Amino acid sequence: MSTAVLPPSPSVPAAARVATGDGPRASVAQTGVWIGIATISMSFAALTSALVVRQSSAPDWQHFQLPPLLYLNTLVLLVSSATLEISRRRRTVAALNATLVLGLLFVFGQVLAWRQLAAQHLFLASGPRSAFLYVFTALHALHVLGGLGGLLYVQRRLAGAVLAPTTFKAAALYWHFMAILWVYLLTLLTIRG
Amino acid sequence: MIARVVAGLVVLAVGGSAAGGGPPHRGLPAGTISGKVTYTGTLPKLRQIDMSKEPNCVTQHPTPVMTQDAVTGPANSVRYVVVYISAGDQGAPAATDTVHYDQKGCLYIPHVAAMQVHQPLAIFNDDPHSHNIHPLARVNAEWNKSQPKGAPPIRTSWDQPEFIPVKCNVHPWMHGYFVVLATPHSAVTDSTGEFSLAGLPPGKYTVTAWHERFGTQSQEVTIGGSESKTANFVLTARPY
Amino acid sequence: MTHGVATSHAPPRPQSFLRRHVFSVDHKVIGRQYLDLALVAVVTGMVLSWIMRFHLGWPETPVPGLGKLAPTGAAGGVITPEYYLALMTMHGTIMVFFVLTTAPFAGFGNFFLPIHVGAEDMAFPRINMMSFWVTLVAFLVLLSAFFVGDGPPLSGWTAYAPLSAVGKDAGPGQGVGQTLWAISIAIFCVAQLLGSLNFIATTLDLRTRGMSLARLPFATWAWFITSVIGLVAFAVLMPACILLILDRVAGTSFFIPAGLVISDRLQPHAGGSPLLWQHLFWFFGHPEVYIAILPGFGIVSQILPVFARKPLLGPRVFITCLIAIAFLSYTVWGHHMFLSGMNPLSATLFSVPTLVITIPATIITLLWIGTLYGARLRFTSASLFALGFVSVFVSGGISGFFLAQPSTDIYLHGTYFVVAHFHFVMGVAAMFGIFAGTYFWFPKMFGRMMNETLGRWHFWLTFIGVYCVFMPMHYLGLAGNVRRYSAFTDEYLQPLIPLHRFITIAALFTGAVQLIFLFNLIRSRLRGPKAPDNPWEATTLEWSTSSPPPHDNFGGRQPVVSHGPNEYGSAGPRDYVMQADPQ
Amino acid sequence: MGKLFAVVVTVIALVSAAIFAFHVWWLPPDISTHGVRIDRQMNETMVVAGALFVLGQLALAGFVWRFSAGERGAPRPVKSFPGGPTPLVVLATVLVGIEILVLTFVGSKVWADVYQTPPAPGALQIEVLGEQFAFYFRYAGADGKFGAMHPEMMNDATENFFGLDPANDTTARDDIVVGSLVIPINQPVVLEMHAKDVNHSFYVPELRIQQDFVPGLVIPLHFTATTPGKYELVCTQLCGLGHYNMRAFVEVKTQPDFAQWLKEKAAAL
Repeated sequence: MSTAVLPPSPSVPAAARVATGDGPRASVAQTGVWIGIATISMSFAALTSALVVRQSSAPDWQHFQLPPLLYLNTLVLLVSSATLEISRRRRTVAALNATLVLGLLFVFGQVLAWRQLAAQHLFLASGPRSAFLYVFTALHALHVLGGLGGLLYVQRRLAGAVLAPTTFKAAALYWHFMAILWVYLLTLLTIRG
Repeated sequence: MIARVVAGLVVLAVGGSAAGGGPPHRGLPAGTISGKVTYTGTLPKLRQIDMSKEPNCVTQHPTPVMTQDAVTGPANSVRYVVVYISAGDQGAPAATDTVHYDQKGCLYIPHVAAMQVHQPLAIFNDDPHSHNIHPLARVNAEWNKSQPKGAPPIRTSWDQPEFIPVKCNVHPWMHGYFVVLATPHSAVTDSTGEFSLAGLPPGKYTVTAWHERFGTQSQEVTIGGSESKTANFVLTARPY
Repeated sequence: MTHGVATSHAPPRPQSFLRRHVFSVDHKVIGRQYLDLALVAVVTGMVLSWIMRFHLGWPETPVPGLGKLAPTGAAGGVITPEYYLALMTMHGTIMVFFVLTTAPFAGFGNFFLPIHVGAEDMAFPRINMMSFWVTLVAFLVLLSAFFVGDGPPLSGWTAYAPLSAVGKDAGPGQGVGQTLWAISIAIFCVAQLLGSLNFIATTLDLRTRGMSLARLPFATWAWFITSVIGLVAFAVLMPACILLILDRVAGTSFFIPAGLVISDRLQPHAGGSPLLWQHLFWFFGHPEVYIAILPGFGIVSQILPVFARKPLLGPRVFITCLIAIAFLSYTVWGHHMFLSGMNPLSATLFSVPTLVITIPATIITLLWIGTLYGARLRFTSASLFALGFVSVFVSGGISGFFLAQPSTDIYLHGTYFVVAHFHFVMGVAAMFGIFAGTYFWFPKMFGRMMNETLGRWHFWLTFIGVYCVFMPMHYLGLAGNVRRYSAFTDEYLQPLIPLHRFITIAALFTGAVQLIFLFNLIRSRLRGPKAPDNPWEATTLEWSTSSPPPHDNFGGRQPVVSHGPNEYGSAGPRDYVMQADPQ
Repeated sequence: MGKLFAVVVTVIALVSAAIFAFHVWWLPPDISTHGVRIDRQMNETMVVAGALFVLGQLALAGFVWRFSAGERGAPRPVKSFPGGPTPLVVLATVLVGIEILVLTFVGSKVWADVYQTPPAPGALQIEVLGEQFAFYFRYAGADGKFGAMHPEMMNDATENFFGLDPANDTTARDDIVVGSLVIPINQPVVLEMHAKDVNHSFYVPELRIQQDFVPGLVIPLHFTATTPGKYELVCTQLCGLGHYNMRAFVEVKTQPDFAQWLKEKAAAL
C-alpha cells in the first residue's frame, strides 16, 4: 500500500472549532446562512400565499392605516445594517455594538407598534389583516432575536481577535437578510391595505 | 338482554306516574303540592321524525314517531314539564336512587329526566347499534362518549344545577334533557299533565314549571301542616 | 489500510459517558439515536395498527386488557368509533413523521453522509445534536395526547380544517389532543429544517479531496436531494401549523368560515377558507412522501451493485431522475384535492405533472432491473430486501395511475384503493428500504454481523405477508369500500367483511414476524460475530475505515478519493475498486 | 435462493393480476348517464396498468432467476445491459409518455362533462345539507323557491335542519325536508351542497359520483340516474366520530312515482 505523501490539506473544521485557515472550506458558516435564508424565505412565501388566499376568500379584510412607527423601525433596522457593514469592513467593535443597540431598538419599536395597534382595538383575532400583521411581525422579530444572538457570538470572538472574516461575513449576511425581509413584509402589508 | 328490557319497563311505570321523587320526612307533618299543567295558544305543528338513515330504528317504530319538543295530551295537558321547588326548600335528604336514561329505537326514554345534583345517572344503550351521548353542558363539564352495541351503561352524575340539552351526534334527531336541580323535590308531567310533590315540611315555597319550548312559570305556595295544596300552570304556546 | 493525509488536529475527544453517548455531537451517535427513536415509534405505530385491524375484523369482540389500558376509549375492551379514529390519526402521524422521515433520512443519513463525503462530522455538530433532541421532544408531545384531556385527535394525519381547527366542539380529542398534535408537528418541522441544513452544508462544503459531486455515492445523492425537498416542504408546513394553532387558541379565522353550527353552537369565526389548509398541507404533503421514498431509492441503488457485483446501470441517469422527481414533487399536490371543492379545471392541470412524474420513477425502476442483467447476484438479507423493494415499489407505483387521473379518481378517491396505494409505496417500500439499509450497514455501525438465517426468514415471511395485507385493499377499493371507517354498517359493505378478516389475520401475522427482526437486532448487537471492515466487498468510503468507525471516522487521516462509487465487476485480483484506493 | 425469489414474485404477480382481471371484486353496476365512460376509463387504465405491473414483476423475476451467482463453476464475466441505460430511458419515456397522453386526453373529457359543464337547464334542483353524521335534502315545494337558511336557527330537535324561518319567510313554508334523496329517473338533477359544520363528502358508488362538501361554499353537483332502485349514499371525507355511520338512501323512482311521492310529502307538511 503506497502512501503518497501529499501536502497537508487545509484542516476540516467543524463550524464549532476555530477556523484559522482561510481555505474555501471555512465558508461553511456562509453556506449554512444561505440555506437558512432559503428556508426562512420559503416560510414567509407560504405565509404570503396564505395572506393572498385569505384576502380573496371573504370580504372581511380590514382597511386601516399601519402605525407610522413601523416605518421608523424600518429605518432603524436599515441603519443597523449599515453600521454592521462598517464594523465588518473595519473589524471595529464600536460599530458592532451600535448594530446590537439598534437591533434591540428595532425589536422594542415593534413591541411599541403592537401596543399602538392594541390601542386602536386591532388585536390578533379582530380581523384577517391585523392577524397577518401580528404573525408577520412576531415571526420576523423572533428571527431578528436569533440574528442578535449570532451577533453577540461574533462580538465575543471579535473582542478575542479570533474571528474568521467568513464567519463575520456570514453573520452580516443574515442580518442584511433580516432587513430585506422586513422591507418586503412591510411593503406587502402596506399595499394589501 | 331480556332482563334489561323488563327493568326498563318497570322503571317506566314508576317514573311515568305523577308521584314525583322526594322521600317524606319520618313522623314530621308533610304537605303535598299537586296540580296540572295545560297550555293556551296554537300549538306548533309536530313533524314526523325521519329515521331513514338507521333501518334498525325504522323497523322498531311501526307508527310514525313525532318530534317530542311540544308533546301534549288530552284537554290541553302538556307532557315533559319539569315541576320543582325553586325556593323555600328546607334541605331534604339527597336523592340517591339511580336515574335510568335509556336509548331505545333511536329515541331517548324518558325525553326529559329530572335529577338532583350528585344523583347517580345510568345511561343504557338498548339498540342493536352504536349511539353517542353528548350532553351539551356549559356550567357542568361537557363530555361526548360513544356507546357501542352491548357496551356497559355509562354511569355519571352532575355537580352543578343546569338544564343540559342532550344530543346524539350519530342520530341528529335524538334530543333530550338532563334537568339537574338543587332540590330533590321535582316531578316530570306525563301525558295527563299532572304532577305531585309530596313530603314537604311546612313553609313558604316557590314552585316552578319548566318546559323546553313553552318557557317557565312560577307560583308561591305556603304549606301549613300535613295539608295538600293544588297549583295549576297554564303555559302559552306559539305556532312557530 | 486506509490511505489519506494526517489532518492538522482532530477535535478534542469527549470523555464523560454523558458527553459520548447521550448528549454527543458525534454524527454517528446521533444517527443511532434517530434509528432507536424510529424503532420505538414503529413498534408503537404497529401496535396501534393491530388494534385497528382487529376492530375492523371483529368489531364486537373485546380485546382482553384493552379496557384497563384505555378505560374511556375502549370500555370493556371494545374500542369506540372516536377511539378508532384517534388510533388511526396517531398511527398515520407516527409512521409518516417519526418513522419514514426519521429512519431512512435522519437515521442512516446522519450516520453515513459525513463518512461518504469523507468528513469527520457534520458541518454544524451542535445544531445536529439539537435537531435530534427537538425531534424527541416533538415525539413526546405527540404521545402525551394519549394521556391528556379527552384523548388523541381524530382528524387524521392530514388534520383537515375546520374539523381540526374548531376545537372541542368538533368531537372528543379535538380539544387538547389536536392542539398537542399541531404543536408536535410544528416542533418536528423545526428539527427537520435544522437537519436538512446540516445535510446540505456538509454535502456542499465538507467533501474530502477528490470527492467531486459526480463521485458521491448514490445513497448520499438521495439524502442530499431529500434534504433539499425537506427544506422547502417543512418550511411550508411550519407556518401552516402556526396558523392552525392560532385558529384553535387565539380566535383567528384563517381556516374557519362564517356560520358554522357545530354541536348546536354557532362558532365565533368568520371568513376563513378550509381549502387554504388543504393547499398548504398538501404542498408539504406530496414532497413529504418523496422524502420518505427517495432515501429508499438511494439505499437500493447503493446495495444492488454490491450484490450484483456489477455497476449500477446509468448512474448519471439515476441522479438526473432524482433531481427531476424533486422538482416535479412541488407541482403535483393538487391530485389530493381533485374532489375537494377546488376549481375542477385545476384538477386537469394537476393530473398532468402527476402522470409525468411516473416517468423518472419508471426509469429508475428499469435501471434497477437493468442492473440485474448480466449480474452474479449474491443473496443476503440486504440484497433480498433491496429486490423486494423493487417488486413492492412497482406494485405501489402502478396503482398510482388510477388515482392520478381525475376521471377514475371520482370513484376511487377516499376508498381503500388509496390506502393500498400509499401503504404499498410508503408503508412497505420505504420500510423495505430501511430493512435493507439495516442489514447492509449493521456491521459497519456496530462492528458485529447480523444473523443471516433469521434475516432470510424475516424477508420471506414479511414479503409474502405484506402482499397478503395490502394487495386485497385494492380489491376493497374497487368495491367502493370507504377508508377511515371504524365499523362497516352499510349494506353494500357486508360482503367485504371476510376480506377484511383475511387482511387482519395477515396483518397480525406480518406484524408478529417483525419480532424476528427485533430479536435479530438485539442479539446481534450483543453477541453477533465480529464484523470485518468490508464484509460485503463494497467500494464506498465507509468500507475503507474500521467497523465501527473511530470518533473522527478515518482515524486521524483524511481520505483522498480517486474513484467513483460504481467500480464493480472490474478485472484484476479483486472485482471491485474502492473509492479511496490510489490511482 | 434466486429461483425461489423469482417464483414467489411471479406467483404473486399472476394471482393479483388474475383477481383484478376476473373482476372478483369490482365496481357495482353503473346507473348514471356519465358512468359508462368512467367505467371505460377504469377498464383501459386497468389493462395498461395490469400489463405494466405483470411485465415489471416478470422482468424482475426473470433477471433474478437468470443472473443469480451460480454456486458451481467459475464466476461468469459480468455483462452490462446491451446499449447501456439509453434504451431503457427511451422505453420508459415513450411507453409511459404515450400512455399518459392517451389517458389524460380521454380522461379529461370524462371529467369535464361532469365537473366543468353547467347543469342542464331543466335540472331538478335539490339542496343537500351535510351535517355531523347525516345528510338532509330539501325540495323547493310548490312555490319552486327555497326559503333562506339561517345557521343560528338550525335545530335538529324540531327537524329544522336547514334553519328555516317559516314564521316570516313565506317561501320556506312549503319546503320539503327529508332524510333520503328521492330523484326521478332520466331527469338531470343538480344538488346544491351545503356543509353545516365540517368537511363531508357525497359518494354513491353506483352513480359514479363523488364531491366534497366544503363549509363556507355552496358546490353544485349534477348527474342523471337511469335505473330505479334504492342505493346507499355514504360520506368519504373524515368528519368525526360518526363518519362511519353518516349515510342516507338514494331512491330513484319513475316519473309518476316521484310525482306521487312529492305530493304525499307536500300534503304531510
